[in-house]
Amino acid sequence: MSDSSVMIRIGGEGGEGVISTGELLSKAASRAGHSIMTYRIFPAEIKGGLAQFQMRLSDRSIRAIATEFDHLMAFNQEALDAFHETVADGGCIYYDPSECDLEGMEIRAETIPVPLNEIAKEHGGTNRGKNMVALGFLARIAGLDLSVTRDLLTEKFRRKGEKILAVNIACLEAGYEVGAESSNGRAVLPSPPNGDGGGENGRRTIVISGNEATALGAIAAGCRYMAGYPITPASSILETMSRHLPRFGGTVVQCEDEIAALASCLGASYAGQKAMTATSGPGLMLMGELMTLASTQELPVVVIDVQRGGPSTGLPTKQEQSDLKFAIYGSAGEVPRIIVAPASVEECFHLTARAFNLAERYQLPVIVLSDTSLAFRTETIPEPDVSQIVVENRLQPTKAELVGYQRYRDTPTGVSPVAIPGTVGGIHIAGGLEHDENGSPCYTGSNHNRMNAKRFRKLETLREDFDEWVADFEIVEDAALGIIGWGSTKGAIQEAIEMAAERGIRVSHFHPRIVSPLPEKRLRRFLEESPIRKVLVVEENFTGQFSHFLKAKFDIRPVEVLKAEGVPFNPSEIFDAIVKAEADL
Amino acid sequence: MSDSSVMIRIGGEGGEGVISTGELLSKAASRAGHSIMTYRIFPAEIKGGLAQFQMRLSDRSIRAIATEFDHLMAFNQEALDAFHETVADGGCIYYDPSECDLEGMEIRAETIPVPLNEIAKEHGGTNRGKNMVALGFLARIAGLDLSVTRDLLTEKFRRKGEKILAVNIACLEAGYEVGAESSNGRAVLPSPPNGDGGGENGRRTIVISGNEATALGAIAAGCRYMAGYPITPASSILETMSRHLPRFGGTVVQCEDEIAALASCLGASYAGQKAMTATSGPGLMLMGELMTLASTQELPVVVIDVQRGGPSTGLPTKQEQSDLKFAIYGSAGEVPRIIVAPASVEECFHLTARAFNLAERYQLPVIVLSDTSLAFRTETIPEPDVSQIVVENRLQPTKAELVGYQRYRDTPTGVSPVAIPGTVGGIHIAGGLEHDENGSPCYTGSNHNRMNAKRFRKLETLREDFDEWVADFEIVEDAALGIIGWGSTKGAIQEAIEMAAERGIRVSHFHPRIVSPLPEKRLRRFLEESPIRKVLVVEENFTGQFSHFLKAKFDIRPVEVLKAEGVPFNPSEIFDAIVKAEADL
Amino acid sequence: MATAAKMKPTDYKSMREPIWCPGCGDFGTLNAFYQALSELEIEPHRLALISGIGCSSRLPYFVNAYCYHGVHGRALPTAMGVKLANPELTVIAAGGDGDAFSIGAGHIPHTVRRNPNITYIVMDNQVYGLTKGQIAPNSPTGMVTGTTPMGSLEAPINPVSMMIGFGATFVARGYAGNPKQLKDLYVKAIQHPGFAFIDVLSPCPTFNVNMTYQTLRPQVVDIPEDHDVTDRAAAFALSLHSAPQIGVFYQVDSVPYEKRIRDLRAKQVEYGGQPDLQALIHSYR
Amino acid sequence: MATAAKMKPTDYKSMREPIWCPGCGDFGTLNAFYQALSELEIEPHRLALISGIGCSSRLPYFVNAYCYHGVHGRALPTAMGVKLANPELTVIAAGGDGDAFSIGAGHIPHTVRRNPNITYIVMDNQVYGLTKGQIAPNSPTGMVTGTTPMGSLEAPINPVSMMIGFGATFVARGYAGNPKQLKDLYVKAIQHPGFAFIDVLSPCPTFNVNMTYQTLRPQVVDIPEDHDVTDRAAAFALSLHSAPQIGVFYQVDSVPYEKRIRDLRAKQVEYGGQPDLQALIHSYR
Ligand SMILES: Cc1ncc(C[n+]2csc(CCOP(=O)(O)OP(=O)(O)O)c2C)c(N)n1
Ligand SMILES: Cc1ncc(C[n+]2csc(CCOP(=O)(O)OP(=O)(O)O)c2C)c(N)n1
Ligand code: SF4
Ligand code: SF4
Ligand SMILES: [Mg+2]
Ligand SMILES: [Mg+2]
Repeated sequence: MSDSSVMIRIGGEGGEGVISTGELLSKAASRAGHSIMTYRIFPAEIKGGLAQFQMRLSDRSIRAIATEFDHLMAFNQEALDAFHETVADGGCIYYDPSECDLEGMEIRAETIPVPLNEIAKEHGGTNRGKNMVALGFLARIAGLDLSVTRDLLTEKFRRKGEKILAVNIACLEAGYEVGAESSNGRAVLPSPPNGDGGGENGRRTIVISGNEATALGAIAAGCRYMAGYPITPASSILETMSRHLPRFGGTVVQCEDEIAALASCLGASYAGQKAMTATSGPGLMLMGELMTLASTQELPVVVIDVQRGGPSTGLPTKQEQSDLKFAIYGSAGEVPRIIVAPASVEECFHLTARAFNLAERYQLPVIVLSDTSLAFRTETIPEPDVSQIVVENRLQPTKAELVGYQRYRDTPTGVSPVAIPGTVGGIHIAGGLEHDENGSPCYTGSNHNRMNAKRFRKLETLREDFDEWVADFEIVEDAALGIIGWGSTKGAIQEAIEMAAERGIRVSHFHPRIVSPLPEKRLRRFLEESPIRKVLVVEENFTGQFSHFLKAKFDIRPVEVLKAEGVPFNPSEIFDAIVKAEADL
Repeated sequence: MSDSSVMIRIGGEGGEGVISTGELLSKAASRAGHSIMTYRIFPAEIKGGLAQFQMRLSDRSIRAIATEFDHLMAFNQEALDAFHETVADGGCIYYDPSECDLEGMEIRAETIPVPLNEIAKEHGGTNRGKNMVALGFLARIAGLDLSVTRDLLTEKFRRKGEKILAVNIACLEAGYEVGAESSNGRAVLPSPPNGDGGGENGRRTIVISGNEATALGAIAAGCRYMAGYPITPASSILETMSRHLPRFGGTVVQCEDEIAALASCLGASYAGQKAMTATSGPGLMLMGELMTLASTQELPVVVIDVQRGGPSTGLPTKQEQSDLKFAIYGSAGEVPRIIVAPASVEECFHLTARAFNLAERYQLPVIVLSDTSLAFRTETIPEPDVSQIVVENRLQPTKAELVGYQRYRDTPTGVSPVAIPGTVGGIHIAGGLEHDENGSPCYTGSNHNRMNAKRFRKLETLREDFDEWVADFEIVEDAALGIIGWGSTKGAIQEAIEMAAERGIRVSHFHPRIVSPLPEKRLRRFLEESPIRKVLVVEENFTGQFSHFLKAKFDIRPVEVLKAEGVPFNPSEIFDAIVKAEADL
Repeated sequence: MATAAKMKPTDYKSMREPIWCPGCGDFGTLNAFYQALSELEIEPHRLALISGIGCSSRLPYFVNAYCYHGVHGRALPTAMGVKLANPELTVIAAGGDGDAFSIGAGHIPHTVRRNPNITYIVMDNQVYGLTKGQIAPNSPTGMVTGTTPMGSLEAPINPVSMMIGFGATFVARGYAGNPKQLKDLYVKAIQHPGFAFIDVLSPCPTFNVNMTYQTLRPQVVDIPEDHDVTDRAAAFALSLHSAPQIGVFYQVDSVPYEKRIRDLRAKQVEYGGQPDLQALIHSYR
Repeated sequence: MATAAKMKPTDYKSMREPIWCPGCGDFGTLNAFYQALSELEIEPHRLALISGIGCSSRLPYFVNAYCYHGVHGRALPTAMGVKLANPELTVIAAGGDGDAFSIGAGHIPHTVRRNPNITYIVMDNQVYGLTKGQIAPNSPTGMVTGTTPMGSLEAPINPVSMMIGFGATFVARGYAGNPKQLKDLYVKAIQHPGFAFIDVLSPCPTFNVNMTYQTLRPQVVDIPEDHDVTDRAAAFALSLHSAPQIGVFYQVDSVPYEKRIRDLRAKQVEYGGQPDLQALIHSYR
């Protein structure tokens, strides 16, 4: 870990407030101007037991998680047992002596007792009070200003009444004081560069999870219909939408299954609304038939796939990027689709919004390939400015076009104007049988050829329209190595490239936003304009899925850097691969 | 068309017996020792109307259909109108003058009136009698012995009583006589080389459709459970199984949908039975989640996918090879599967039987990619000899292995012995969560890696086991061109290669039986050992699906010869592509 | 909803000719439907017809309306999406017994309990027509078809009992051979403020010789006039009778789903304030 | 079926410890199940347990039997496949209300009308446990969950009425808080020669505070002794009562599917001759 960041872990009994302590601490840090990234690893079983929260704080922007901790706060013995070994050399463990017994334990790190329960009781607090003590304590350890944290609490507890607020603030302050005693000299963060981060002036930031960002991005793009079926790790998108969308005039339905969810989205889209569903691998497979229908009917729809560990029920709470090939190729028969992959929590917001625009513009289903690591982690991101979000709507027929209206008119772009039910003169049938320009069933070879060409032409149009935007890439001069990655691995790749640069190894990086259709022109330029001699494809799956598609299109035989272990890449793992590739050049 | 074959088309009102006339004629020709191939093109709508039957007869073996006819028998005006233009120069049209009026029609071919109705009435027959007249007439036109046809009728009508039989025979003979008058000098087939084809000695042949052959192949391999849901063009597999399987002690269930069908097959397989389902593209998509489960649980199962024209409901009664990418890549998360593709009706039998063996041996789902053109056509094929069919059964644990039994033991082949419920000591759980060797859920990275490796290792084992058998190929010495095809295009490719050879163009041909995993060793030998400078990949889809997979694995950039027009390739279309490729060399 | 010029039944015909076999019950079903639309004076551009796959599911092609011909078995959730997205439209789902009760069976109880204001017309021929004659879930035990050469082994679904079991708020059965009554049932169903189900006996002469106009005519009976359509247990008992009864079995008042959703929106505004996306985003500080 | 040495309930425990939350109703469900298996003396290696996905669907892991943990919602067709492939096995499907009535809803009427001899145990907690608390199809209207922050808008399914509507031949409701009666219901259900359904009220204290042992205890009532379990209409009426009744609602004689299939096989042999595959192939000459 680079010096400027601090890793904190909190552990305790599920339901004891471990998560809320962590969330408040990370918000406070963010408001103080730090960057934060938090993440959680859930067991696949529900069972109460151990809860934990991890966070990384830094005065610089953070791009990946880390696996060694500087500080551990253990609420109970179970947490102490489970996590003390994850504390790095020179790190420190805080524990509540009324809950933990260190006798006979071999602990490398320094240990400091913090009587959470006792302090809380002294200040009139009970269980929640204890969390506030911990919050105050850790805020001080992290070097945060007391006032930021106090303001946050005030906002949060205002509705609960003066008395509760006062007790909580008292506990917070007491914890802060104890923290001051314990923190002398220890890994405290330097002051953030933008101390006014959360304020009305300066850089405005929010702390948000990938799933929440996805939901808000959808609302920003004009999504007004969501139907879904709960599934880990996608459920919180449906839940976030349920909380907010109706207020914006929208509709959220928890359906009986994923098939019904997508079917109803297609109905809503046909009726003119922007619609989406969110699921994970098992649900996505159930949607295959309807996804193919949508492409054939040319209906815009957005499907969020929050990937998790497969195969089948697999590792349902863990990380994997293994749905790509299904997203691209999961249709019997041949239809175009668009697949985008957010690389960060911030992109979960913006790329989801763009996904709606793409769906509307090309009248196609768009799959957003998020994943577990993005879904559950929270990050400090610049607060999206709603006034800056571009919103596109599907092409509708002009008055002239409504005379002898042809729903599936074969146009140079492949896109045909679509009449919304209720439009006089726009009556048509949206069907899954092969049809002619009028939508009437038509099974001749020439018509099938023509309609296939029309539908796939939209992807060509897309390539033209978005040439500049399809991918992020950084060409490092004279780099002999190039890394291609997609989705959530971006941060880890960037950190690895920085580590390599420190060692004098130059590496270029290509990271597409649209992963299908492949950004051919851009990628060719990346491969051909720069003197790259070896390409590494980095992805979190077992078989090298993106690499497969690259190999089919480009004359490259990349080094596949793969990981399928339920957890994201550590930057150092990618760094090791870089070093090895450089040695083999 | 080569000289030694004759093309006949029969057309008339649906339900008038057009199909049965054609079926009897083709059987008679086959029993006489000819090769036959018949096919039908259905409208996607049910509506009565026009029925038609097409057949090709030859004294040599037939590999592909043709689109120009030597003889047309028109039962009514509609058939005459619709088909007279499909008769080749020098061909002949027979029509019933009581039904057809040629006045004002421009017909190129010779026309001969055959008073079917009148003759039938003379001999005491009504509607069916008319078909028998036509049958006799065409039998004579085709140069068949009267006795073979008469014997066939006798077999067929024996159960219906003396009287009906006598009338039918009388009509047949009368038709035959009229045919003798009309046939002088006209495209009659030479005598077949094995005149005793259908008899007890000599080459035994049967006339069967691809779907029927698939069903019988399954029974031969020991399939005793089939569950399905009707869908064109797969329904007749379910129907054929319903007719026969219970007698063999098996079970056939028409389920509520494709999901239930495959779920129940997995249940039956878990209980130790060989199970299959049959569907087409839309149904296959619904099965995606369960297919992935089967691979994870390591359950043998066979899924027949009779491909039809997509996308979505698409061209439901037409030909297309467009489910390949879904068959291979239609799973979220990563699992191994095996895909085989029969190239002929004969292979529908044998490859389906082999599919069960592969499923049992590797404990995996096997998809058989048949298609509409194979499903509906009938062919003369050598009668499969049941005693020669190899039947494999899944590996079961030994007594020693039942002590501390591990269902998912990690073995060098990837295959673990599986206990059938009812076995004492073999109790285990077959689950879709990632599991350890005991089947207990286990989410560690190392276990996931290990189990992924174990599951995929089975494909390596398969490549070793079946190196000789994975593909058919013919390397022509000094050929600069090579064609790679898969599935039902084989015959057309072979005919095209023969046409090219006549022009002095040499072409090698590679046609895999197992299309996934790719037969890498064999294909490499094909590409590297022979001096092929250009590869053509021939397939009936719009996007070049098999080509995509080849490009990802091999350093080839093939010429894609694609057709997605609802009908199979004509050999001449492939021939044209060969000529062009040769010119561009 | 009324148009300036009164719409005639023929105004609801589309330019496409039905592709059904001669004698197919779906013709009668369609004609009664034209009549009902005309009686209700529904404007074609405000009418949305949603179907799945089957001979009967082709019905929308022949109606002058916004139509959606989706995949097999998903007409109901699709229709719900249309209705929720635009409650102004009159939304009607139509299809066959296979589409509805076999592959689509899982969607029915859930559509019922949500109760959106859509009408569901099931053309019940007790067989799979389009795929050329296999048993349907409501085929009688023993029926011989392509997949049941020795007779089917399964008990038939009773669509009406099932719907009453689910708690549907409007349940009726019609008969293609009684177009006048059928038209009335359509009118009542479309006017019902919630999910309305009509099972229409619609013979398939091509593949089902057991249920034809000839066999049905002497069997069908009108539901007794004194039947209390609001008594669920009585409606259930009535549905168990062996002779096919036609008419309305059950109808009770109901608040449609889209209305409850509208109320929910108001409640959320009350609780969470006027919609202001920037403020919502800012609350994640 | 009897073993040499009598099996104790604990002999049916597997080596895996339940992973449910403390206080979960599924513990009671499981214990009563052990008791029933022991009373019936079912040999573990002849017992097949099939489930889908959910907290409750983990039940097979804790039972010493051949087990199958499939995907969400497909326990019934899977169990049918197991039973038809090997009728000697005692086959039991188990899962949650979401698994059964939501994603799995389409399979229920069809399993009912085929009527294979399998027992279906649904652990009914009126919520989605495993996915951390969303409404289930049988959650009461107004219930507040993650996906219904202002209360759900939908009417609940009544599993018992629904099953009686489908024509199931054995329909009962049990309660995890009454393990003795629950054990008896399991025994009866397993002994029933056909498809037997038991709705088990099994609280989820973690995600459903509306239905707990505390709220249920005063509500549940036994089905009146004089209820005629063979009267379908009466059973339906009883199922509509507001207080949760526990006991057997409906049970009638039935011939299981696997028996009808066996008879069909004999009939085909009678009609088509002894099985001889070569002769069958040869008939395609
Ligand atoms: C997923 C899927 N499975 C199967 C089919 C084939 N299929 C088309 S229509 C149909 C059933 C038709 O029966 P019904 O719904 O009763 O309509 P009918 O033709 O009798 O009016 C089936 C099985 C399909 N189109 N899609
Ligand atoms: C296809 C699919 N969709 C969604 C899920 C996520 N999922 C797992 S269990 C479950 C519902 C659990 O509820 P229930 O069946 O009532 O069981 P409980 O946990 O309450 O016992 C859901 C939605 C999944 N595993 N697969
Ligand atoms: S097959 Fe039956 S349902 Fe289909 S159009 Fe013909 S008569 Fe009607
Ligand atoms: S979440 Fe509910 S159903 Fe699941 S184990 Fe916990 S208490 Fe039981
Ligand atoms: Mg039907
Ligand atoms: Mg539940």
